[in-house]
Amino acid sequence: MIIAATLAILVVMVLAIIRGVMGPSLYDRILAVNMFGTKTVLLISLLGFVMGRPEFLDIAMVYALINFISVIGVLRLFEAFTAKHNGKVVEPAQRDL
Amino acid sequence: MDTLLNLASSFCLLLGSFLCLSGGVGILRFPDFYTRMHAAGVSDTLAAAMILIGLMLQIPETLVIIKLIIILLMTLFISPSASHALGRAALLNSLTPVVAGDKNHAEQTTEVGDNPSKS
Amino acid sequence: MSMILGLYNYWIVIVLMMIGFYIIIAHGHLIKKIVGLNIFQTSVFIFYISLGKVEGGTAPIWQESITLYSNPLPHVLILTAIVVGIATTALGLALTIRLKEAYGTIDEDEIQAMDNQAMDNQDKESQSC
Amino acid sequence: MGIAVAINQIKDMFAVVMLAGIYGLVSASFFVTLDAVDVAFTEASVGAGISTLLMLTTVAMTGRTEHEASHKPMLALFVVMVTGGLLIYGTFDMPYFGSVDAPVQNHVGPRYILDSMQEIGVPNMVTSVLASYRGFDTFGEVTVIFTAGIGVLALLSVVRRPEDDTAIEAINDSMHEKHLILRVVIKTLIPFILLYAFYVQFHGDFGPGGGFQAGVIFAAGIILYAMLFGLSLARRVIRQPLVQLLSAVGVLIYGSVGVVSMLNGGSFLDYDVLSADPIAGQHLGILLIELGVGVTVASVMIMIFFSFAGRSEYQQAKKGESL
Repeated sequence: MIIAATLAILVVMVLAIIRGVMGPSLYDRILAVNMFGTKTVLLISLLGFVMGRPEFLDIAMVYALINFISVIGVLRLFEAFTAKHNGKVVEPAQRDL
Repeated sequence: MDTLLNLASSFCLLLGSFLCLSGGVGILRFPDFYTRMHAAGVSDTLAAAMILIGLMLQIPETLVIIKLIIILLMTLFISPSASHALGRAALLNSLTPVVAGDKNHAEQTTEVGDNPSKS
Repeated sequence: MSMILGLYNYWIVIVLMMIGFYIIIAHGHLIKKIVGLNIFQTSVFIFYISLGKVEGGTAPIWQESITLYSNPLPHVLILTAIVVGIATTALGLALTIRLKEAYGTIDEDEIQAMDNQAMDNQDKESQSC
Repeated sequence: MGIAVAINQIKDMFAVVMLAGIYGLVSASFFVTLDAVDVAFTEASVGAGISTLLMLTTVAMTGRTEHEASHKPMLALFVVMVTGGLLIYGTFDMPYFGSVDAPVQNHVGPRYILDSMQEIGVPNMVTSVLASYRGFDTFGEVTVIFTAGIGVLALLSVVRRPEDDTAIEAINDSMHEKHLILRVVIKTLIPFILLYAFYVQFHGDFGPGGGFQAGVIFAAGIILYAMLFGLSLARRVIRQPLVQLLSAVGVLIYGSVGVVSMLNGGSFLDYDVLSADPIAGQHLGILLIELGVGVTVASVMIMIFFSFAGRSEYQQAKKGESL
């Protein structure tokens, strides 16, 4: 069962990488990175069980943390970047809903 | 008792894998950023929870279970807030959602947030 | 066939290394060069770690029931190398920022062109004196 | 591998850096499957976390697009192909992957594996080799990190005038008014991150972890704070001179452990003599040394991030003045 879950997660990781490479917008890439990160957390906890060494969970914890930090960092920096280069954050475009 | 636990854990793991896969397909196939985010965010959280619970049911050691619970709590904390931040940032940077009816508009609008600024 | 199965780890390492190398040579953008350098670096890390792997061994953390471990020595070397790598990367990025401030661009060719021009101007001045 | 190829092709630097982050995660997963738990730990926190952040800061400061390369890449491709071909030719003599009788496994490796439990008494062999058998090496690495920190400081430090601060703070305030949810979440998370860093620091003897990783995680917690609450506030919490002092103190702790062991009649960094019982001495020595490493790494990482972010704010403030 664990093996099946591992395989499923590997497949999803590949899908996330494809999305990350394809883009098209920066946010898609960030989303892909975020998803890839959570999947890595799961993969490593599963791998720990497959290999019979549950100490690996410590690493999974670090991954969860670092993943969050990098996503937040990217967002903040990108925001600062757009603020710097466009003068002002652009108003949300009018939506003709 | 043991078989029951095993059964429950397999069920959780399988459900988690299925949710993972559906999220993966969603992130690849959906037309614009917001729907993709929906697919990834929603399925991610539940899938992670399911897989971690499935693992918890497999092992009797207390320390390992505590660590798994910590990871689970962290995922529940982090994943939604990251999605929230992402969606908010995208909306503020004028990435318009695709609305039903302007299909041919889709590719163009998803590009908006990506225009490299002329520096 | 056994050769392919036995040596594939080195080939992965070499392909990664060459991609990193290519990025370093062929691109003028300094940040991209640093990313290429990182890829190169990681390929070396993978090389070392794969040397230390023993078939059927587990992570080198002592436990009563386990007798076969992977070699801990490469792990130690690479562990420190990673942290030193980030320190040097940071140094490179700092240099890049200063170059951007000084030249207004971080493209290698443009910086060189500007340098050459400055040099020519200097020569002319010294001749005219 | 595909990621590396994509990095080569994409011109948008933000995307390149994101892909480099994924690449770091992938290689860390590689390390896990190859049994290198500690290395995966380090690569996860360093390669995927801190280096991505630093690169993004730089990209945000230097512009986002890359120009088309003006010279022909064919020559580069040729050089790369030839080198790669030669290297692959060289692998034919290499021992097969995972073989037990490879030369690497036959020299000092078995000794570390078989004797370290009796000699050092620490279950995690990586820690015992890192801090005890090869303590001299590690001392060198710590010094290198310290030097790199000084280098970054020398390159990027900004002379701060008091009137700059108000301008910078105005920018900060305008940016930090938003993000209410993130701030609440992160405020609750940060104490746990720091606690976890200490766990990694002191649990390094028994499981994966140690000074290097703990330092990076601790720094990551502080960096998270600085990103959400503004650099000036973070600087008020952790003052720059304190960080600089601490980075030197870490190296000094390491060195002085060596000197004390010399004074006690052993050789440099020989912990057996630190206590009456050699095993207890080793434990004490490793604990102190990991502490030194952790302090240095954490403060150098914080220092590097502060200098990068401070430089970026300085540029913004200067731009604001010239407008």
